[in-house]
This record gives sequence, structure tokens and C-alpha cells, in this order.
Amino acid sequence: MSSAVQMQPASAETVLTVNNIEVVYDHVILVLKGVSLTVPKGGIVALLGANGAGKTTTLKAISNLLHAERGEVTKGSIEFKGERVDKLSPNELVRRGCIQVLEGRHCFGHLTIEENLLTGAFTRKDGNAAIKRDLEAIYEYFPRLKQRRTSMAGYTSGGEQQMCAIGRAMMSKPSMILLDEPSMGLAPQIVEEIFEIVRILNSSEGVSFLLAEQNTNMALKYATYGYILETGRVVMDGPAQALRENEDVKEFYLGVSEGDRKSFRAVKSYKRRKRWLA
Amino acid sequence: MDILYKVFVEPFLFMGEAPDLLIQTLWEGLVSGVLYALIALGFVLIFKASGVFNFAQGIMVVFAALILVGLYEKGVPAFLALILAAVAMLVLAIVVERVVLRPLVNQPDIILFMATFGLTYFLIGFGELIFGGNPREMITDALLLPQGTTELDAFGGSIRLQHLDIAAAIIASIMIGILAVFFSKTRIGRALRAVADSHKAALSVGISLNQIWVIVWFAAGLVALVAGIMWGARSGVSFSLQIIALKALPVLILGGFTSIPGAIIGGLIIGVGEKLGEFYWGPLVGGGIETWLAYVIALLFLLYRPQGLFGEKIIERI
Amino acid sequence: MLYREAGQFKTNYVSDSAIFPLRQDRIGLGLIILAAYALAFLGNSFLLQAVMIPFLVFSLASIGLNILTGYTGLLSLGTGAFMGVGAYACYKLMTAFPDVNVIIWIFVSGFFSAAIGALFGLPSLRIKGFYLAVATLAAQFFLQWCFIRIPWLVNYNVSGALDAPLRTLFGIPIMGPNATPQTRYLLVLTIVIVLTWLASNLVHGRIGRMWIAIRDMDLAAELMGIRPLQTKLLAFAVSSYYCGVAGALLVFMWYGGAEYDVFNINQSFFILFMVIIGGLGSLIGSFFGAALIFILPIVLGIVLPAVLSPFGISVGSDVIEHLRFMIVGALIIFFLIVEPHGLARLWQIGKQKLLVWPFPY
Amino acid sequence: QDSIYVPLFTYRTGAFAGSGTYIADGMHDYLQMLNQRDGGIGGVKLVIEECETGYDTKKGVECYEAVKGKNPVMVNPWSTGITLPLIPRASVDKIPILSMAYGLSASARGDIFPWVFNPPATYWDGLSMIIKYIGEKEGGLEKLKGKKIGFIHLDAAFGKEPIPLLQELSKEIGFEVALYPVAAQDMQNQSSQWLSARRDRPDYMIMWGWGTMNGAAVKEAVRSGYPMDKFYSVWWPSEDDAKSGGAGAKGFKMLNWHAVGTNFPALQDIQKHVVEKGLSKSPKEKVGELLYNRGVYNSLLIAEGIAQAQKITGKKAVTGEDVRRGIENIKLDPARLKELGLEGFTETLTLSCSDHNGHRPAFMQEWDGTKWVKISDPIEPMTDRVKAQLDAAAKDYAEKNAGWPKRTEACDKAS
Amino acid sequence: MRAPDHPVMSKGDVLLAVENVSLGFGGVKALTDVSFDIRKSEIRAIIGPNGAGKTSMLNCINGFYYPTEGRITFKGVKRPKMRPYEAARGGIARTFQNVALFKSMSTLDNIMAGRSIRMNSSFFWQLFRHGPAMKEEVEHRKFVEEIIDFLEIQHIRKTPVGRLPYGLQKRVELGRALAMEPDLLLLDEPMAGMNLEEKEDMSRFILEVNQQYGTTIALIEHDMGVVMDLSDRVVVLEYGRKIADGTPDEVKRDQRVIDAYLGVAH
Ligand SMILES: Nc1ncnc2c1ncn2[C@@H]1O[C@H](COP(=O)(O)OP(=O)(O)OP(=O)(O)O)[C@@H](O)[C@H]1O
Ligand SMILES: Nc1ncnc2c1ncn2[C@@H]1O[C@H](COP(=O)(O)OP(=O)(O)OP(=O)(O)O)[C@@H](O)[C@H]1O
Ligand SMILES: CC(C)C[C@H](N)C(=O)O
Ligand SMILES: [Mg+2]
Ligand SMILES: [Mg+2]
Repeated sequence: MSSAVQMQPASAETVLTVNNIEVVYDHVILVLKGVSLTVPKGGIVALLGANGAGKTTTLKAISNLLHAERGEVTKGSIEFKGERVDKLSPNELVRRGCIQVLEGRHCFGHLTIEENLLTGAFTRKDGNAAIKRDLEAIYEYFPRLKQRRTSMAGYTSGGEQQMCAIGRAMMSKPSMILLDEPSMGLAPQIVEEIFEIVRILNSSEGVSFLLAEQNTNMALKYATYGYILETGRVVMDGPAQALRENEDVKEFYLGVSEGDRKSFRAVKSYKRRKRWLA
Repeated sequence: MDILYKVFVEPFLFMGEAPDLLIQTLWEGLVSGVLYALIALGFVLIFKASGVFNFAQGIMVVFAALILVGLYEKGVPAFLALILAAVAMLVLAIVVERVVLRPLVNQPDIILFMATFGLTYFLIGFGELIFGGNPREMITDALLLPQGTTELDAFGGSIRLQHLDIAAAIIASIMIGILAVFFSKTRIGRALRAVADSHKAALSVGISLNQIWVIVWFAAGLVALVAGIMWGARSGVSFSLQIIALKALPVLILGGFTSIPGAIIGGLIIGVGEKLGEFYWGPLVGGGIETWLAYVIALLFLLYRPQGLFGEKIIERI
Repeated sequence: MLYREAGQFKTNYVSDSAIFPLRQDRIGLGLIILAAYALAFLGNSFLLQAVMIPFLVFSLASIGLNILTGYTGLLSLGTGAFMGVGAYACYKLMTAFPDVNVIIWIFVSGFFSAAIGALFGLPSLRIKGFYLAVATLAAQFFLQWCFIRIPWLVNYNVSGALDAPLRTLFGIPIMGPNATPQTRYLLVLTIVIVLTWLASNLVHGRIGRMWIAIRDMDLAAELMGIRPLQTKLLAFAVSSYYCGVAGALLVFMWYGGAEYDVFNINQSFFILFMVIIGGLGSLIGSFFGAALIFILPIVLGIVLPAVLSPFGISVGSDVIEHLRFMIVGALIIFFLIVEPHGLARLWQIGKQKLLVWPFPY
Repeated sequence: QDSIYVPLFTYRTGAFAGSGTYIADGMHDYLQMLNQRDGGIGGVKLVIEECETGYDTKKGVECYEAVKGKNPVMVNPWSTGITLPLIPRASVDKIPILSMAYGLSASARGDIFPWVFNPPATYWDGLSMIIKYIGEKEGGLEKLKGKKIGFIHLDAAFGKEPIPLLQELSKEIGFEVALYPVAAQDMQNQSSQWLSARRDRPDYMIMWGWGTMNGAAVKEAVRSGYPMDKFYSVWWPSEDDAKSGGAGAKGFKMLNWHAVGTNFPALQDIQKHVVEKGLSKSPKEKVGELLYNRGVYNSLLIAEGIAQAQKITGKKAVTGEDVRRGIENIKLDPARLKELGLEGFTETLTLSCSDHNGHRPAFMQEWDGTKWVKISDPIEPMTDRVKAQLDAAAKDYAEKNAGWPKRTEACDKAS
Repeated sequence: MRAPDHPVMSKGDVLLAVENVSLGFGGVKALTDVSFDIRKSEIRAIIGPNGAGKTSMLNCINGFYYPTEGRITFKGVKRPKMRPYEAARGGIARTFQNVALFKSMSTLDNIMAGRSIRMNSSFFWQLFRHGPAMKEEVEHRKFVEEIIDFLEIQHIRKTPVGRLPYGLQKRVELGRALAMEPDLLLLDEPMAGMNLEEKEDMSRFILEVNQQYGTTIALIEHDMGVVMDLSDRVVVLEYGRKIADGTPDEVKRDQRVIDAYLGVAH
């Protein structure tokens, strides 16, 4: 299928290369069956796919958080800035500038919002003043957080927690962010804002993004390149533009077949998705 | 009626009659409280930093004290032995982190609890293998700890204050102060609480669990060493001292698992409460109520505040 | 591919919701039970008396605690005391009514610990997690204190201890020093099998689901209409029932007599560790846990000297004991690292691997 | 190849190791000495095997099961808690139980407990000796009237064993009793008990402790300023326990019935044949200390039991049943003691069919700050006061245990 | 099925009325003086920016929080302070924003657990797993299987739900709530984290439940497409206050809603 789509330009410098990795959970559950992808320096790459396709698993494999869930990369290699990172601990990776925003919030419930944000700066060594400045910047991005800065994160609303998680990652001044479902549970306005923030960080500070996202529409609007994952395999990839125009993608991920958006009321129950690869 | 009188009136009359005994009882309670708090503190540090309920704290107390005494017996000067014992606790912390904690990151609390039990077993065997099962005397003199008693005549009786107890109270307060500052004012302190909250999220923001764990286990080891010296000076150093650690449980629970001040206040409440209870009400039922009174006191407080006096609020939100 | 489920279709819900849907499992279970009974006639008295009887008793107590801690998620450190209540109740009952068969009293004694257990379970509505441990610890120490302070409980015995009087079933001594290990083993085995079967029915039905629901997410469970207090108290009661029966068996079928000290806090921890290492929320795990924590040290005690002596190392019983502690401790950590969810999960994964064998996944 | 299997239940680990280790060494070394010096007893080698109980009932019963099948000539539980569940089994398994000066006092009655032996004195005898001694100090037992006697004890079967007698005596004589139980988990945390003692101001303190409890009690007594010369103990504290009180422990008294030190040929043989050959686990300087010699005494009884059994039966490899008879025939008089190289080590002890104890006197010794000093002549137990109680208790025990067997074992000598 | 224990209500009657409800936590005011109603058999959406108090509103409705002020009337009866399980037994079921499944149980058992309140065979029979207990088990199993078929999750029937991808977990959660056969179903962001196709599936389920069983539904959702298409009426909260209430079309055009929430008109 991907023959129809043009290959990613090899010229751009890549920050992240995932080479044919296989992931097994609990010694028996094979989830990723050979996933390869690259993120160019300063790129925004989207990782799309249905529930359970393995997006989160891919991101965790990169950030080395799999161990904590009894998962394991059994094959393949991962390189970040030209260096093998499969054996690094998550904190060493953060130190090197690659941080993940976990899916499903995961704030520190017993810490206040502000303390949560500050933990993000744990690996930084550039002094309190800089940290303070960045904290203010985050509050600028998310005014809602400023209002709730002294509340315990565990008591804040779902969306507030999501903002907190994203802000916390930004506090580490990363050069690459692995963003897992950033839009989940956020009000439409905030979703746009978040993607705007992604764009700003990307263009002004050169932060690269790998973005796992269900909101295909948004993701493809902001991303430069995209991969589509199905049951643990990459089934299609290409520049965002090309994907947006692909008929299958349109129908199954964007819901705009025949040019117009369908009503959710009009969904027919017999509709079944076609699979690229089974 | 008679019973009511015996329970509600007589003890108080007696308190008034013999104020010297009352004060002595309170003092003993405070001293025990400080000693309980010392043990509880070790638990708190580790719990705070990893959510691990460290069953091995008791044996660490024994272990630290035995190393100290053992080295001294081998002719090492007391203060050098003290430093070496601290180094040993550092080594222990590193080994525990490597061998036990690292592979168990992000596992449920109870599993880590169980692992520390395995550790306890191991350390008991290991310790007895090296040091033998015989009790030792703490090297109180060599460590320049004061001994002796001051007898104050007051309230028509006398109050005996042990110098050692006073020293214990002072040392414990200093240590607690240092720890409290270290853990609340530093970036490590914040990271600790983060780790206790969620290993996974802490990993994701780049907090190095390994480093944090070594730090707190080492701190807990130091606390164990101090507790070992103090308890050892009071009742000898032997493996049965490990059981005393159980006494730290109600203290912890009352104070809240995560609070350093909680450990202190909890310790004092339990210490004083249990001594008063045993002294004034124990005889009514044949004595020995100390064994469970502490738990009942803790339970009463908990019914009122389910997270203990200073514990982190239990977040219930959906 | 010995172990596979292919070809075993379930045509109705009754058989699909059977506790052992796989034929191999059922056959295996049957064989194990058969072997257990056969052991009574093959094993020597040491094996029966010092290994199997206590192993079964501890398994039963672990099942009890597993119901509370494993299935319902309520941490208890009072198991020892609840076992004690069963033992003391059984003693009082059978000395007060010596004519009623003692087996009945063994079963009845559990109700006393169930009642006491439920009583100490009351704070569980408000107090959770490690904090709940304090309520059960209060029970542990308070009850233990009662055992020693109330001489009525031991019929004012001079020794202050419980002892097993002679009791018979169809004229065969089943309790007391004259009962052979064989009869006692058979009795204990039967009781344990029956009670395990009942427990397995409970945990696989509505009540079991309610318990697990409370454990996994108590708020959600409550929002689905499950009454937390009732459910928790039921767990406390059932759990304590099992512990109580186990306690009675412990004293009268194994020790043959015991001091209050047998029911101390160490006993509570001991059982808790069996439950954790065996697998929280697994009945089979309770047996595995009891085996690892109880039998392993015994085996080590026998094996270690044998292993060491060929090397010319003859070590004293104390060194053996120290090594035993170290090895058991290390093994506990080892097993937890290999599989934090306990031996039961290891077992399951093993079966799963068999299922896909010879492929790795 | 004949041999006699002698299991020793010991505890070199756990909370009671501090006391248990010395006992274990003493027991082991004496038997080992017999093996080394004489090739065993009557030419039969002893197979000595220790089983570690940790003073834990569960492990004790496990040990019993482990040794049961190997034809042991007797078991030595070294814990009242372990002894109790073994008592009913002894007659069934035909294994004598030697609970030397501990265990169930009532088991002194050989006619009711044919398989249990607890020489040379019961706990009740011990208590009566202490009371008698302090009575004499006061100038007559009746002078104790109106006095207060504190009893600090391990809160377990062992520590509670003498309480019924204590209460009985208090009624008879008219002194007051204050009980201070120490829970096993609080052995090292006795401040409440001693605080209460300050409140009650008992004229005398009597202690029934073991393991770390003894040392901690001495410490606490010193700490709380209790007059040490009023502090008495049953026969279990060791030198180490007294030492932990420091200089303040001077004046602390306890009962004892045998010598300390190594000034006996048998003990010197132990040093020569066992300790110096590196066959002992005991440090050299501990040989001859109080609890070490206590262990030696225990083994002396074992050895005598076996020797007597060999004599009676004419067999070499005797069994448990033979040894039971052997112990009933023990007669350790000065002549025999001399023969054994233990002249003056202890009092005469004669056991019989009906008397499994001997109810022998013990003497009082005092801690002078560095060692024990014998300060009294042997004190006879107040048999008149103890006997009736003991008989009642034995009867009670047999009655409560339905089906308790009547003694069928024949007696070897009239008594 | 179950005999109604309340006056039978017909479509259009007010099933639940919220009157002047306020809710505060110390300093934070999560809800201020909110009033609205939910009519029998409608799909009522609650929308608003993050932290507006939507989840808190649901929590009040099913008894997890008790309003500091105001009152809630359900089926015409004013609700006293009650424990959540009583609300559940009264006919209110819900799903959760952060999935709150029983992680270690299989899909089947999770949904069966949802039927706990409708099962009542005695402890005795439970012990033996025979007679009434088994009969009941099978009967309810049938019902649950219907739900499973309906939600098209047959293939994960026996999988422990902790291992399922997020989207499927949400679906199981819906199944569990349906198993309670509620009168009022509260859905807190049931489609968060789903892709388009899955949202379509979910929409279909919601509509079908609503149409086939006449179940009343309160729906919180941030996807405006879904909200506008599915709901009959929409209430909008901001900072704990109600700022709009009406049909999707009315709300969509409300300037305050656009400013506070939608950003650009959808
Ligand atoms: N800890 C785990 N143990 C076992 N299986 C797991 C675990 N975590 C994930 N899986 C399985 O791995 C597969 C991929 O999951 P993953 O979370 O990566 O999907 P996803 O693409 O992120 O889905 P979603 O869009 O729902 O977040 C799923 O089938 C899931 O069941
Ligand atoms: N138990 C509580 N303690 C303190 N504050 C709380 C509590 N519950 C909710 N809040 C606060 O009330 C406000 C409303 O929260 P709520 O969860 O209802 O928002 P929401 O509308 O559901 O938002 P979202 O769309 O982000 O889920 C939030 O600011 C939250 O922090
Ligand atoms: C030496 C011991 C056996 C004494 C012990 N305290 C007992 O149980 O009686
Ligand atoms: Mg995901
Ligand atoms: Mg919400």
C-alpha cells in the first residue's frame, strides 16, 4: 500500500529512529510485531490507529517505561540522536531531552498542581530562576492551571489534570516530546490551544514531537508526517498532506467520505471497517 | 457502680495524690514515645519515598547496632566504628535498591511489602550467621553517651530522669529536624513524594527512582543506626529487638504513614497514652494491656481521621 | 501440545461457567485429590504429621485470609488471633459437650471466629489500606491478651494451655495422642477439600464478584449498588470462619495442645506471606503459598546438611537455620521478581505457554 | 554398629538465643566429651543431634516429629511451651521427656506422668524456696504478713506456672501479691512494669524470665532505682543478664543448684577432649559459666538415665522405653558424682517411680558485680505447702484430659 | 423484568430535577446555584470547559457528593442524603471519566458484577453453586451475553479488562452500567480517546439503548459533533454556573457558549 505514498525524505536529520521493534507483555502477549518509524529533527510526526493498535506501547518502548509494566522489547533497536537508547533508564532519557506525556493523565495526586509542574524540572540543572520563568510560561499557556495551582492534583478535573501532565513534561525543557493522546478529555477550545502550543514549541524552540492521537483530524492538521498502526504493525505512512487525501484514511479516520461529515445519528450498524492487513 | 468508680474516679484521685508518679509516668511515656518515633521515622522515610511499607526496618535497627558493636569488639575505635556502620548501611541501601527494588518498580504496595519481608528473613539469617545469636551490650560509654540518673525531689516524692533518655530525646529531635528540612525544602523532597504517588509517572518525568531509593534507604539506615544505639543502650542489642519494630506500627498509623512530624507526635501520643493506661488502668484487668492499648488508641484516632493525624489525605474522586 | 483447549466447546452457560472448564484441569484435579488420599497410606508418619497436616491447615488459613485480603482487598494482620478464637471456641465446646462429635464442633467453632471477625471488621468501612491493618492488629493483640488473661477459656487448666482430649469417630480415635497421624491426616484432608470447594463456589459466584469489585475499585462498586459495609463484613466473617476452623485444626489435629503464643502476630504474618507469595485472589495460590513458606524451610532443613556434608562442611543446626532463613528470604524476593502476582500466576503463565507450545507466544 | 540417638532441642537463634546458646553448648559438650573420652556410654557411641527450635512451639513440635522416627532415647524440649503439647504424646510414642526444672510442675508425679521427668525441682519448689528465704531474712515466714511481693514474669505458660502457688501462699501467709506480666514481644520494653513497681513499692521482686527478658529486667530495675538486694529470680538468669545491669546490678539474687566454674574433673575433660579439639561451639571463656553448667547438668541426667537403663536391661543400645526406666532409677549421690568427676557439683538426686522430680533443695547466689557468689546453704522447698497443690494439679490434669491413661508401666524398685 | 417501584413515568415527564444546587470544597466552588431537569427518555448533554463542574454534577446526582445547597428530585421524590449504592439501587447507573473498571476481572465478570443488585439467591445456595444460585447465574448470564452481543465485544469476553485498550474498556464500562438496567444512565465522556469509527459505534449504542429501552441518558462529552448529533437538549456549565440550556441548535448559537467553550462555531 505504502508504495503509493511517497517515502519520507531521507535528507532531513532524524532525532529518533525506531527500527523494527517487537514488544511482548508478561512474557506471552505479543503486541508490537515489527514497528519502524523515524522522527526528523524538528518534525511533528503523528502515530495514528485504532484502539489497541499499539500506539501507547510504541511510545513506552521508546521512553523505556515498558519495564515498569512487565513489557519487553524483544527485537529491534531504538536510536535517539544517533545513540542506542534501548538500555537507558527513563531518567537518563529525560536528561537527554526525550520525555513522554503518559496517556490518561497520571498526575501526582497528592502534590499540588504547582508541585506537579516542578517535578517536571527534576532533571534540570539550570537554576531556580530559569525554572521559575518556565513555570510562568506554562501558566501563560494554561491559565486554568494558575487558578488551581495550590489544589491537590488528585482533586482537579480530568481536563485540568491533562493540562498539568502536558505542562509538567514541558517543564523538563525537552528536545523531543512523546505525546500520548493529548486531546483526550479536553474541551475543544483547549484542544486547539494544545495543538497550537505544539506548533509554537516546534517552530520557535525546535522541539520534535511524536504524537499518538485518536483525533486524526487535528493530528494530521498539525503533523508533518504520519504513521498508521494496525494491530502492532505499521500499515501506512506518508506526509500528513498525502494521508489527509488518502481515500481510506478519509473514510475511516476522518469520517469525511463523499465530501461531507456524516451525522453520528446516521451511523448504520452493519458498517464494518476494512482492514489493511489482518 | 463500683466499677465506674474504679475506672473513672480512682485513677484520677491517685494522679492527684501522687503527682510525682504522674510526672514520672508522663516522662517515661515521653521517652518511650521518642524511642518509638525513632523507629517509626525509618518507616516513614521509606514509605514517603516509595510507598513501600518496609518490614525490614526492625532488623535494620538490629543490624546497624550489631555492626557497630561488632566492629568495636574487634578493636575498631568507637567513632570509626560508627562511621563504618553508617557506610555499611549505605552499602545495604545500594544492594537493596539493585537487587530488590529495581526489578519491582511499579508493583503494588503489598508486593513490595512482601519483598521487604523476604529481605528481613535474609538479614536475620545473614546477621545471625555473622554475629551469632547472643545479645550484646551497647557501647554506651565509648560513644560518650551520658549515663546516670538525676533524681529531682518534687511533689512529695522524687522523679528520676535518666541522662541517657534525655540524650535520646535531644538526638532524636535534632535528627528529626534535619530530616524534616531536608525532605521538605529540597527538590529531592518533592521528588520523593512524587515517587510515592506513582512510580510510573515519576519515571516518565525523569525522576531517577534508583537514586531516590538509595538516598532514602540510606537515610532510613542512619535512623536505624541511631535507633539501634538508643534502644541498645536501654535494653541491650539482640535480635529480639527486631520485634520492637512492631511498636512502631500504631505510631505510624496514628501519625500517618507519610509524615515526619506525624511519627513524632504519634510516638509521643502512643508512648504517653500507653504508659498512662497501663499504669493507672492496667491493674484493673490484670495488667499487660499495653500490648494492645496502643492499637486501640490508634484505632480511635483513625475512626475520626482515616488517614492518621498528619497523613496525606486519601483522595477519593471519580 | 498436550494442553490445549481446542475442540472443547461449551454448549450451555452452566458448563461454560464451570470452575474448571477444561477437561485436562478436571482430570488433573481429580488425580491430585486421589494422590492426596493415597498419601495417607503411603506416607510415613513424619510426612503426614509434620508436613502434610500443617501444610493443609495453613492452606486453609491462607484461603481464609485470601478471601479477605486477596479477594476483597482488606489487609488483615489479625489472622493468628482469629485462628485462636476458633481453637478456643472449639475447646470450650467440646469440653462442655463431650458427647457431640468433635467434627461438628470443629465446624461450629468457625462461627465464633466469624462473629468476632465481623466485629473487628466494622472499622473497615472508614479505614482503608495499611491503615486498616491497625484495626486487625488491635484484634490480634487484644484477643491474644484475652486468651492468656481469661482462664475460663482453658477451663482453669493449670498449664494454661489447650490440649486435645481423646475423641473418637465410630470408635476410632481421631483426636488426642492416640489418634494416628493417618486418621488425622484423612480428617484434615477431607475438611480442607470440602471447605476449599465451598470457597471456590463462593468466589466464583455473585458474592465473589462483589468482593473483587470492592477490591478493584471500591467507589465504583458502591456506585453500582454494592453495599460496601455488608460486603466487607461478609468477607470478614467468611474469612474468619476459615481461619477459625484452621485454628481448631491446628491445635487439635496437629500440635495436640498449644499455648496462646501459637496465635501470635508472627502467625498472622506467616499466613499473610503465604497468601501474597501464593497469589492474592487465588485459591490454588493459597496452597502454593503454604507450600513455599511452610514446606520449603523443612525441605531445606533436610536437604542442606545433605548437600553440604559431601564437601566436608558439617555445620551445626544453627548454621543450617541461618542458611535456611537466608535462602527462604532470597527465594521470596526471587519469586516476587519473577512474578509479582504470585505463584498462582506463574502457574497460569506456565499453562499458557503450554497452550502455545512449541511457539514462544 | 550400635549407637544411641540423643536429640537435643536447642535454640541458637531467635529472641531466646542469648540464653539458649550456652545451654546448648553445655549439653552438647558433655555428651561429646563422653563420646571422645569413653567412646560413649557403656561402650555405645552417642549420636548427638541438635534440632533448632528457636524457642518456638511450632518448630519444637516439628523437631519432635523429625526425631520421633529415629528412636530417640529421650527428648529435651527446653521450653515449657514445647513441653506441654509433647506431654500427652510421650506415652503414646514411648519417648521420655526430660524437662529439667521447667515444664509442668505437676508432671513430677511419676504415677500419673510416667513418661515425663522434671528434676531436680519444680517451679513450685523454686518459688517456695525464694519465699522461704526471704521469710527467713525477715525473721520468719509469718513476718511476711502484710508485705508486698512483686512477681514479674514472662506472660506465657512458663511465667504463669508458679502463680497459683504464689496466690495460695499469699493467702496462707498473708502477704500481698502484685503481678507484672511481660509480653513476649515487649521483653525489651519493660518500663511500664518497673514504673508500676514504683507505684506499688513491693518489698520484694521475684522474677520468672528467660532470654532477653532477664537482662532487660535487671537493667530496668537499676534504672528505676529498685533496691537490687530485694530482687530475686528463679534459676534462669545468666552472667550476661546480670552484667547488663552494670555496677548497679550488685546484690541481685537467684536460685541455683549446681556449681559454676570448671573446677571439676569432668569439666576439665570437656575442655581437654572437646573444647581444645575444636569440637565445641562455645568460646573458651564461657565454659563453666552458669548456663553452660546448667546444660552440663542436663546432659548428666541424660547420661545417667542411659547408664542406668543399660544396667537394668543389660542391653547396650537402649531404647526410649529402657531409658524411661533408667531415669526412674537415677541415684546421683556424692559417690556417684565423684565417680563421674563431678564431686561437689550438685546435691544428691534420687528419682523413683512415683517421684520424677526429687524436689531437691537449691541455694541462693548473689551477683557481686562480676560473678555469682553462693550466699546460702541449700534451701529445702516447702514440701508441706507445695505437695497438696501439686497432687491436686496432677489429678486435675488427668481428669480434664479425658482418656488420660492409667500408669501401666511397671516399677523397677519399690517406692 | 423488574416491576417499577415508583409511579410509572412516561416519555417527557421530568425524571430528575436539579434545583439551585451548589457544591463547594473548602475554598473551591465546583457548582453554584445550578438548576436544570432531565426528562424521561431523553438524551441530555452536559457540556462546558474543563473544570466547569460537569463531573461534579454527575457525582451529586448519583449520591457520591451531597450538594451543599439546593435539592435534587428523582422520580418526583426529593432525594435525602444518601449513600451512592442507594442511588444505584434507585435506578441510576453511570460510567466514569477515568475508567473505573474492576481491573482484574474479565469482561464477562465485570458486566455480571453490574447485575449484583438484581441477583439475590441466598448465601447458602451460593456456597453450593447449585439450585437457585446456579439458576440465577445462568439467567443473568444470558442477559449479560445479550449486552455483550449488543456491544460487539464477544471476542474479549474472557479477557481481564486491565489488558484491554482504552476504547474497549470504555465499552465494557458502558456494558456494566447497562447491566444494571437503569432508569437514568450517566455517561461521563464515554468517547474520550476514541477514534472516529469507535465514536460512531459508541453513538450507535447510546442511541439504541435510548430508543430500545427508553433509558434516559445524561451525557458529558467534549466532541461537539457527537453532542450536537445525539442530544435532545444541552445544558452548558462554566465555572460551576449554568450559562445556557436548550436544544443543540440554540446552544450552538449562544454567544456565551461560543466564547466560553466552543471557540469557533461548529
Ligand atoms: N500491561 C499490559 N499487559 C498486557 N497487555 C497489554 C498491556 N498494555 C497493553 N496491552 C495490550 O497491548 C495492545 C496495545 O495496547 P496500546 O495501549 O499500546 O494501544 P493504543 O494503540 O495505545 O490504544 P488506545 O488508543 O486505546 O490507547 C492492546 O491489545 C493491549 O491489550
Ligand atoms: N473532591 C474535590 N475536592 C476539591 N475540589 C474538587 C473536588 N471535586 C471537584 N473539584 C473541583 O471542582 C471543579 C469541577 O470539577 P469537575 O471534575 O466537576 O469538572 P469537569 O467539568 O468534569 O471537568 P473536565 O471536563 O475537565 O472533566 C474542578 O476545578 C475541580 O478541581
Ligand atoms: C530454660 C527454660 C526451658 C525455661 C523457659 N523459660 C521455660 O519455658 O520454662
Ligand atoms: Mg494508547
Ligand atoms: Mg469531568
